[in-house]
Amino acid sequence: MVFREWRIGGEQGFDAALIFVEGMVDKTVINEEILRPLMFEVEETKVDKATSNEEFYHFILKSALSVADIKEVEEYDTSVFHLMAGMVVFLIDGFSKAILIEAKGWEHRGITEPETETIIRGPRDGFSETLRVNTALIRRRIRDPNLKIETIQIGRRTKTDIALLYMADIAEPKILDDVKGRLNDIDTDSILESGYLEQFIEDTWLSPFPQVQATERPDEVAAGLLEGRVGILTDNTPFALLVPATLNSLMQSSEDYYQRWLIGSFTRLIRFFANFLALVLPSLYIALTSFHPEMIPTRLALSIAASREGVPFPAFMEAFIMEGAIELLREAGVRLPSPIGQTVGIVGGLIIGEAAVSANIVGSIMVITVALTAISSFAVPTYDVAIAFRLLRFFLMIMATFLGLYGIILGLMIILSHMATLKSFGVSYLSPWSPFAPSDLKDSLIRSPIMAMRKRPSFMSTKDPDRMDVNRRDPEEKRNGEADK
Amino acid sequence: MVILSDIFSWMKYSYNIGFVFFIIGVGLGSIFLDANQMKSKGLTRESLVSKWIGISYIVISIFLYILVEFII
Amino acid sequence: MRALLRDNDRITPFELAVLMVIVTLEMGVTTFPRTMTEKVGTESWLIPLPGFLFSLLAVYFLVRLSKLFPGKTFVEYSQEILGSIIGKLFVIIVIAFWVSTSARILRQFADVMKVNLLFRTPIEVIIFSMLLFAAYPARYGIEPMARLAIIVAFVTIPVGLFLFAFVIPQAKFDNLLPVFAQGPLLLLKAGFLSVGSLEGIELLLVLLPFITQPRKSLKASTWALAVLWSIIFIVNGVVLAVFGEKEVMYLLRPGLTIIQTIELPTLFVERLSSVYVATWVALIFPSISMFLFLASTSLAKLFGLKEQKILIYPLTPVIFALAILPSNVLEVENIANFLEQIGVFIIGIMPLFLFLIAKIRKKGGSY
Amino acid sequence: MKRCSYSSSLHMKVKRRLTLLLVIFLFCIGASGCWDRVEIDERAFVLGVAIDLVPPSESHIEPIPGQVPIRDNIYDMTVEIPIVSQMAGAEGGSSEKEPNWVISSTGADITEISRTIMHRANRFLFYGHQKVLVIGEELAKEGIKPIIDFFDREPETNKRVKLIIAERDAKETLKITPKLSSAASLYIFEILEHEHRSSRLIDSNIGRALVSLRESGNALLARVRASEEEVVVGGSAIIKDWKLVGWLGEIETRAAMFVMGEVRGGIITIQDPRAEGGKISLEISSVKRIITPYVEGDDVTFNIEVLIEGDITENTGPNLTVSRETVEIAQERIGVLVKEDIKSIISKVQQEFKADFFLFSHLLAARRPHDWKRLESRWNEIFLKVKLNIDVRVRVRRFGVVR
Repeated sequence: MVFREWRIGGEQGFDAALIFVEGMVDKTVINEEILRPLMFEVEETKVDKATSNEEFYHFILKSALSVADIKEVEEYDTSVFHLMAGMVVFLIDGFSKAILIEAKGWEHRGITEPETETIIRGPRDGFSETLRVNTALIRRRIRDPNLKIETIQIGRRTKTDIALLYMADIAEPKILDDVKGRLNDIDTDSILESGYLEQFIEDTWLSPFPQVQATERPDEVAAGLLEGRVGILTDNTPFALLVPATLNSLMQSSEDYYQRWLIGSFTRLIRFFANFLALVLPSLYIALTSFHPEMIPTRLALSIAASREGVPFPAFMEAFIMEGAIELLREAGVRLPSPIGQTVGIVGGLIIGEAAVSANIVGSIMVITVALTAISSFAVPTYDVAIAFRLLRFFLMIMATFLGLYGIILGLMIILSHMATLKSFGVSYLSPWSPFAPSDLKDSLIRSPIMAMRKRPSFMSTKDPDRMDVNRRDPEEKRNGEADK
Repeated sequence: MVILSDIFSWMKYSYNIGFVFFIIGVGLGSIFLDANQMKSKGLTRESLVSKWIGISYIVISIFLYILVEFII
Repeated sequence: MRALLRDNDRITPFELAVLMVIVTLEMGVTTFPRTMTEKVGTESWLIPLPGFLFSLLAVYFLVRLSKLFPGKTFVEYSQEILGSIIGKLFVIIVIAFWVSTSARILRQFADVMKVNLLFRTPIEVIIFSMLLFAAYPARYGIEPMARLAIIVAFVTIPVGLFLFAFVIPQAKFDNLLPVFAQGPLLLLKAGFLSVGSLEGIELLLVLLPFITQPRKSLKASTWALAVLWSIIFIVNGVVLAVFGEKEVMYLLRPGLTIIQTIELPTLFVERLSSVYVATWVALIFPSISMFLFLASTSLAKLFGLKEQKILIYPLTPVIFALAILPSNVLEVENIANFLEQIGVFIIGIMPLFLFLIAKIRKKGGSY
Repeated sequence: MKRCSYSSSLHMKVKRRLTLLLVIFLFCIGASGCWDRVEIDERAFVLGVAIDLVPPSESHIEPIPGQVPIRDNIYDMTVEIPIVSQMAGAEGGSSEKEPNWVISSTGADITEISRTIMHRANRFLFYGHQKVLVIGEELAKEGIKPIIDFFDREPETNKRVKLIIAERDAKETLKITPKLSSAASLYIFEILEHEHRSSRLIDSNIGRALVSLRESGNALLARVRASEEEVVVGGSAIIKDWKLVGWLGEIETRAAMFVMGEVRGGIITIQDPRAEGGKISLEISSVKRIITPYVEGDDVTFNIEVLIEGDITENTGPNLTVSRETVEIAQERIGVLVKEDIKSIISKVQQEFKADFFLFSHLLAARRPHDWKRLESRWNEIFLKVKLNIDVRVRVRRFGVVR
């Protein structure tokens, strides 16, 4: 905290003080734009000429400061709050008001590529920790006055800035009200990351599935806003939230839309398949090898039996050991510094796998299963979903240990039932498959051509349902028609 | 009486301790989960019914077990 | 604009249709080819025709009844029509039917599991685990169950029919002959009796007031019946064409055994019948929870409880006890036959009967 | 829209309890064990089963005191079990050892023998991958019904298991060491799977055989004979009333399969009448068979139409190119040949075996239900007098890359 006191307007002037928090303000702004005019340009003559103190004050307020954003505040608490938020408080002796001068400026990370959602085709910018920068990133993408950004502060102590973004003429007001209501309901002393918010506003607390989509990508948020979803940006974190979130939306990557539709559809199908594999592969291994070997083709069954010859553990122990090891490696890989992390991952995986097989702790087919599972789980674009399915994988493995294939299907059914009961801000989690909305299936397992997706998702019940003119001819068709003439 | 003896003979076959635990579990769930949930929803009658279902399930299951194991 | 689906007790007509299909496709379907062939011989593949007509009639009267008493389930209107005591008796019979039907399905299912996938696991464990898990969505009301049913239907029915497609090359269509050798009366009778094994129709007793667009419910349930009977038609026809009359009558579950005969060079999965049985798990699951829901909702309405949730888990030990009651497959079959007759009474006779009495006694709305 | 603020804690409490219940449930299951879990390496995969009849003098079954023996027949069951540690290849397994274990035991019923073998092998016998079931000649003559019942009832056994009758002893067929397959059972199985290459053997699996057997008690099953190095699979065994009554040669089998409409391939060779030693071979590519019954009083006639399409694979006649004439000769001659084959097989069946294993009865019942009702009781006599109109037509579609 810095107090800078001087006398404004020479001998006849007033005692004045600038108060600001070191590190939260831009020193050059203070030196050049605040202190310089106040000290040197406000001369004694000005005080003399002013007929009253009031006029002098107005002169200072209106003409002396060459800073864009200035506010008058009378309350002590408010001014303290703003001081903490990086404003400069300017006090003049004899006046009951404080002038708040916007001179925010702090060291912050520049805009870099998002670490968690890397894509090949598409913009490379990701959110950073500064709220204003982040809102600007969205603004730059949607130049529509209907894009509303509302800012509120949550957290008794942290007073974190939360920006609520929505398209006023698209988003369904009920969802919006719901989001606002839930945000206002939050009573906590701190919001340190958007994960705090997420847990406060989601529908079902103990579900393993994320009901809010967290993303680092501004393009993802912009696309979400244009689908009628509501974005929540939190200060001090590069992770924005998008609500409502459905399983379908969490399985999508923004890249799907940037590539041609066949490729986008193909990658999406692969992704769903990979997710399914990541969920059931180890449990299928348990069920098939120790319950239903009749389902494995004869030669494969014999070679699995041969590879397990001499392994002292039952198949489920084998699976738990290897899956546990992989989870361990993964967690360790995240914590380690990135150059070492990769090495440790590769070396650990290779060496442990190889050694485990040659030490007869696990069969070689199990190692393949585990590797395939691990790879599959990386194909899921959203980290939160991937981690949920990772967790459920163990549940299914337990079920398979006890009841074989029946247990797996039963487990899948209970997971499905749970998802069926889930709702994210009134939108069914399994939309658009269930409740069945045929028109929305265009953007689910496959990503149909962009010309075919003329409507926004119907389960979002948007105010403005059309993305483009519904009756418009396809440009391709139009061009061909013109060429024929 | 034929029906009764049939029922008893069936019970001797299949009424085991596992089944008792199952019923007791359901009863406990009724008493502690459902009854409380109903109460918090403001449905007092349902809460009461739930509680009574739970208690009677537990009592009857234990009674039947004693009957099957020790008396008939 | 579509309403947000946030209220927990409404389903669309489409979801009703899917629920009807899913609930009817339970273990009984695999025995259909046998039971039907026992009744009418090689003509059994024709039963879907009269069966569809009779079930359509039942559906029609149920929908009319529900229009007479808008917003009311059969628990309320049968008491109004038949008087409190007889009405209550009828309701109790129906509830008992649902409870025992779900027990029957579970038992048949557990037997199939034991024979095909889990040879040494006690049936108690299979029944118990299924019951425990199937009760979970039932507690959350009709909407999640409709959600579940849609996904299950879109996954399992194509898989099942896909597997069936592999059987078709073995079909010998001589096995479907002769037709109409015994006169149409037997066929009609069998068609009427087969209505009893279509549990899906009973959903209309309770679910009609939960429909978002009641006008479309007749159309939706007609579609459901059409899909249902075509599935039964395919299963029956293919099974009969492959096995022939005698083998079909010899097999316990021709609808399951047929998958074992698929002759394909080894695919990724050696034995497709196991996959097929596994898909049955998914098909049974919503049926069981649906019956639990129906029974508990009706019971709650009968006793004037506002919440059906509290009755679901208490019903499970009853169903469990009934499911492990029969000592062997033959007894289960007897019980299934008996239940089918009750089913004929409930959905083949009662809707018409109730409708006529309501008309005579001028009960219900001005329809 | 409305959210009760207190519901969060309550919700959590409820969920926690539900989780607790789930954990308790899992512990319940865990405590009582996992009944079906048998590790894959603890199972002994039975690839093939061979069953023979033991002469009564050689049976060593100890009689149960005070009890009349249930059955006179004592079975000798042989199973082939691959030794997986040998299969692992490089590691440990020495190539000199036998890759499979062929183990036999005797007993009065199949289930019992199966248990005996299980004890001897100290592994869990697993029939899920059974490929063949070979029945010895002597046993087949006694009746195969009691044997098939076990494999039909046993859920592990696939309906696709090949049902084969062995000339002489069945166990010998499993004892051979095939050169390319790893086990004798797999070898026999694969031969039968590729039946359509020659149509000289019948691909009989339990599922299909049972359809025919239940219908009439008659069936045609594959025949197998063991020699030193390999097994000969070809021809077929005739089962009448579940009993073996005779054999059919390979050409006869093909003729029978023409009648049954199961020919899918194979070669038919004829002499070229235009030259000494000239031959024309036709490879069958598709066969269609249509049977129509006609009934007049007690006279039953079956019209059998066989439509054969095929490619000429060899033509060693006088002019090496395939002329229009060659095609015509081939079409006519092959038709006559097949027709004669069919005629002779049917008369053989009628005269010698007196068994309706082509299921003509079934056809009659399907197509002429009223006549069938009348004739049903006397069918065994009538079948012997059934007349046949056989019409074989051949169409040559292609003749290779040269003319």
